[in-house]
Amino acid sequence: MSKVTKEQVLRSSGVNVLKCMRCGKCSATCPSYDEMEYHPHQFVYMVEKGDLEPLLNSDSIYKCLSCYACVERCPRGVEPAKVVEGIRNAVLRQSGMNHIKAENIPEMLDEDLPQQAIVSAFRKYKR
Amino acid sequence: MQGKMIARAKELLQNGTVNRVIGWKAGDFAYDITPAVFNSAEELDAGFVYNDFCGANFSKYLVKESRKEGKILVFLKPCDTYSFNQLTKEHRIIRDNIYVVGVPCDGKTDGETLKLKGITGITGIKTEGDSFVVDTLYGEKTIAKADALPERCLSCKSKKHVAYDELLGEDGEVCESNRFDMVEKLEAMSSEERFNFWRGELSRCIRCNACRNVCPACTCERCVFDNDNSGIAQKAAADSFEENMFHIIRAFHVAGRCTDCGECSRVCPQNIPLHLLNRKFIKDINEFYGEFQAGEDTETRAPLNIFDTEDVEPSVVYEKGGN
Amino acid sequence: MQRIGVFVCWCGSNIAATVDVEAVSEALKSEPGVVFSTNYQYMCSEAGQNMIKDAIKEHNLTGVVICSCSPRMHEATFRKTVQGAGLNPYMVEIANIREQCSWIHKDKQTGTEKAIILGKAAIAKVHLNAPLTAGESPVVKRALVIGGGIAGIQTALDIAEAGFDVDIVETKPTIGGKMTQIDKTFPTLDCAACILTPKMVDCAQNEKIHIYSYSEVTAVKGFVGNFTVSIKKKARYVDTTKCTGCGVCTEKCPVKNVPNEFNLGMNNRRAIYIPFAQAVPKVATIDADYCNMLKNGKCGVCSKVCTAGAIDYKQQDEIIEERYGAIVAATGFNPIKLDNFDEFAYSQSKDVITSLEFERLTNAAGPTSGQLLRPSDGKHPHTIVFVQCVGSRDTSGCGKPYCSKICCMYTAKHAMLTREKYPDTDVYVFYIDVRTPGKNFDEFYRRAVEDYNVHYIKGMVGKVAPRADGTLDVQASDLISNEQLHISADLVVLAAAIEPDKSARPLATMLTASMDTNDFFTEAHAKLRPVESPTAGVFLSGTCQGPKDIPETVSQASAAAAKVIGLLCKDKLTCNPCVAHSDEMLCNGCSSCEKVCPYGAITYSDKEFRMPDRTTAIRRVAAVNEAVCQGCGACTVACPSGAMDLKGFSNKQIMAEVDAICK
Amino acid sequence: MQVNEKEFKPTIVAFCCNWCSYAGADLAGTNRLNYPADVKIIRVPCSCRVNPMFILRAFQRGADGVIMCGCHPGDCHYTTGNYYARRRMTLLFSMLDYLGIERERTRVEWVSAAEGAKFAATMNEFVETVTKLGENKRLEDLRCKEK
Repeated sequence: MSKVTKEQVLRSSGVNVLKCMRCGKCSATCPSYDEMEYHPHQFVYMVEKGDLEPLLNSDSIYKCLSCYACVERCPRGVEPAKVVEGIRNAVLRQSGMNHIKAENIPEMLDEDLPQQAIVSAFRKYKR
Repeated sequence: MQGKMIARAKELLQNGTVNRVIGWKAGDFAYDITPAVFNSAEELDAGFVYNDFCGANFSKYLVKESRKEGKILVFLKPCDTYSFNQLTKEHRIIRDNIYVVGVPCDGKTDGETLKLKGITGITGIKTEGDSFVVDTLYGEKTIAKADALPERCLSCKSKKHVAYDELLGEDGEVCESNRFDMVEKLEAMSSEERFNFWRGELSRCIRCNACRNVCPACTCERCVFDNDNSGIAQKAAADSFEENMFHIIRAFHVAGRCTDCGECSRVCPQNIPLHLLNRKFIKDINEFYGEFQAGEDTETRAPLNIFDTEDVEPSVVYEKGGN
Repeated sequence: MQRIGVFVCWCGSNIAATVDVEAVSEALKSEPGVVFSTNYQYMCSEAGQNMIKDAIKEHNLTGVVICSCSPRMHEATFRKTVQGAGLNPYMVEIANIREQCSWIHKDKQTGTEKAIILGKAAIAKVHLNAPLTAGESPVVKRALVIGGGIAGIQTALDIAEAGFDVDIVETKPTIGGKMTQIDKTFPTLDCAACILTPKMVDCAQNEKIHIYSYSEVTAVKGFVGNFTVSIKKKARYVDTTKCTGCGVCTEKCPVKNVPNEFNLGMNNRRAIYIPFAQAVPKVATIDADYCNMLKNGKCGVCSKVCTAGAIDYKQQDEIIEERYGAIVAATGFNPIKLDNFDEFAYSQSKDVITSLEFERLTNAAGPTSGQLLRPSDGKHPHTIVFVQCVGSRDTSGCGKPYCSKICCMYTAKHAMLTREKYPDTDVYVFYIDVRTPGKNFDEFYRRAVEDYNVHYIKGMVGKVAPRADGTLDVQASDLISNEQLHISADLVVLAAAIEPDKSARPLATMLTASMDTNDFFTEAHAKLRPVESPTAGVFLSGTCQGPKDIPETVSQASAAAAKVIGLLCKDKLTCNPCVAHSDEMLCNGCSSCEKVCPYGAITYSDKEFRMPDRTTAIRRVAAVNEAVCQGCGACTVACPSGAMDLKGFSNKQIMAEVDAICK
Repeated sequence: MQVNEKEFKPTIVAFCCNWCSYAGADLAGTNRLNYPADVKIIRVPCSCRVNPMFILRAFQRGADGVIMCGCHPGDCHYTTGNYYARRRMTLLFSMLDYLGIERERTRVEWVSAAEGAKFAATMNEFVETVTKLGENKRLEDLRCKEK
């Protein structure tokens, strides 16, 4: 497995972690806080430090609901959820094949299912 | 109408309201009608005419005339009254020294246009419905007004008099005009095409100054182009650039003041559509700062002498698309 | 033909490092009219200035070009220099070869070439310079202070102390401002009213001070030393000369449900009211939005009970005009609206309040007579959560990007006072940073923690949710212990960011004073001229310039007063001689210039002229009042005939510069 | 990269109002922010002093681009000057565009005394734009020269 770099995460997430003023409102607002080993503010801070290994190996990346409450409430516009997403993407890209296949999609489509969910499913339900 | 006008002029001279009359006088040919001042009933009888050749706008003459002794009678067509108001607003004419009689107008043609349409030997003209009936040495010729009127009359902006002391005949209404069609067409062109269009037009300019001299908005005591101290004086253009500068500066100087009377294009011996420059400013002003018609009244501030804090930024020019 | 001397400055190595100064002075030597050209290490030094003076005398110079730093830096210096040598000070032109050349170009050849062109442009301009004489304008010995809070009060008192008349314009019915609503002041815990109200009384009693309460500035004309200000005295329907402030009317008025703005709507007042007991002036005001008599002509109780006969239902707004030499802006601040912060449930629960509301709840003159009670049920709160930085330091667009500066300290004060008065209360303060720079400030904050046991928690509150049992669930992060907390609170106090008063923006436009993006007034210099606006004659006092606490506000208010006094002490101000003037022979009399002049400096009159053909003619021509004209040049472009020109920046001068640059 | 021997260097005239933009240009200098030497600044008291004649004159004498900088609307030292300037320049630029002159050769930018960085960035960008357009010929060639 090649090493995931901080730059990679910053680029894919589009977040400037230096904007963070360490108020912790992201973690204060997070509904999955108790589920997570590392919390939104820690994602931001650890990515800033380049301390990625613990995050990459933590289940926390799948505990994030992507509810974007932290993005909504952050007073500095840091967008912590996107950092979590960035780490998650880095892991998923390295882990290769997806559990669901593109050709199976048409039969999965149904009116009540948002297409967005299928797209996320590609990321989450890996083999 | 001519008869009515002479009769009314005589009355006003007679009762002392005015001491002279500015009107149109027949020239050597039926169609070369010139502005003239008439001092007596006899002079009126001898030379005063009013017909479909009487296109000249008298407003500008009043800058000098209204400063003379006594009151002068002037006959103004609807579009002339806009220039008249504009000059009143700018204190260029002394309103108290003028008696305005508004006369109706259904569009004025000129000898040159008729000749181009093959009508020569002109001895007289009259209107019949939508046509001119022209008396010629070769008999009566009829031509549709649509074919004989200059652009400014075809796209007439108003048949309503906005300033007068009395009216002869019925007053008209402000017209739905298509006068910006050509400007729009030009705007829709590419930069290159516009450049070529104007290059073709402006290249014909001989700098005779007729446009400036006839323009009722160009009444400066001394024109900047004639003033050695202005830094841009040019008696004879030293290079082609100066010609361009002349037309741009002239259009800019009358921006927000030009009533779109069309005299500049009427008198241009090279037939340059100079009104298209003025109309561009008028159209921009209407679009950027709200509808404005110079000369509509004597109070409203000129668009360049007022502002709104929410005005469009100059970058609107780049953002409008096209190239 | 002018005899021009060129002086190229090295500015040590600032210019000389990237501009070949020798080459520049050599190249400019051959320009027409240049009879002397040299370069020197520091032209602004005494030796440099003497060099210029000597050259003027020796070479009989009529014009001087100095290639040096920005004219904004040393134009005045060099004008004085040439004046010392007998030359008119306006015969100097500066070519800016430092800020706009040597400092921005790295390549010496490029820098040198550009410096030469800039020098040529200055030479071309100086050829057309004419000697100018500055006029003088008198100073009106009266100052206007806009805003009657502690800043305006202090400024007015200090100006009056120096012997000058000063007027205060205050939009509210009383002076005093925000400080009247505050209970105690940090870090000494003096009672705010005890230290403020004597000053309010001083204002009222000082014969040099005139208070226009319930009034606002509607127009400002003129310029430094000579402003004309229109003040609208809003109708209060009470004759202030007759009203004794007895307050009977405010007790008898039948309209009892008017939200009391002094207590931030936490209780009600009558339609006729005196904001609070110590109001200055202590006169009643009728709220036209609620008064039955004014709304439908049915009532008149106040008029019947007023023994002084002060009620006047027919009173109208009145506009008065007054002249001033100086104007001080002291428009103050307001807490921001919390509409963008719904996560704190401010709009959902009465028990989520702002810090200013908290002040009223603890103030003896407040809605609870100083008892700290929950607004919802009037019970004592046992757990109170203070949230810092609500809307401050917020770049997300919901709040303000700056630090509001006062919240850390007042929250420490609130926490401490609560714990002192109600020791059974648990007090939590959620902070991002605690900022306590100031005399005795950090000690104060530490006392709250160490002596009063206030729980300071590093972290932010993410959500406040009202529960069915009437408590508030405060969900917050504790960053130090890295956990998410849930606190069941009885009261939540939000330290809302402060913002400049909304009246400041239109006022700045009237005063032509500049503002920053947050609508705080800009100083003339952030460090060296902090109480002056860049607009001459306009000064800044208090929070309209930036967030400040009371001690800072008062010191800045006094500083502004000192600046005003310095101006009013002068009998005359020297005018700018670079003003517009009209060539009467060219003037059309069209009034275009008059319409665009922001100062009303242009007037028209009919004048008799000898015409070239020996007749006389009466023409309407423009004339410029040189004492009023500020030299913007708007008229010069509005003028179609070119009759209007600007001294020092004439059409020909600017075109000569254009020509020199484009050659 | 091959260096073009006859690299085109445009002539750019920048009219700057004394109170905001000229001070902004000074600040760019104080902060050592680079912008091309092709830009030469003319100081005017206010953007409303800029006569369309000056801009045409600059083009006449060989300028390839003209930019006018003033205080931000609302911040004019003289209260209203830049509002008039804004109208004048909008109309003038629109006219030049209408005549087929490249609209990118003219520009108005509001630069405050605090915006040294904006001044430098604006100039860099403007010079780049004008350099791409090349020499200003159209305004001069609007009339065919007699052969």
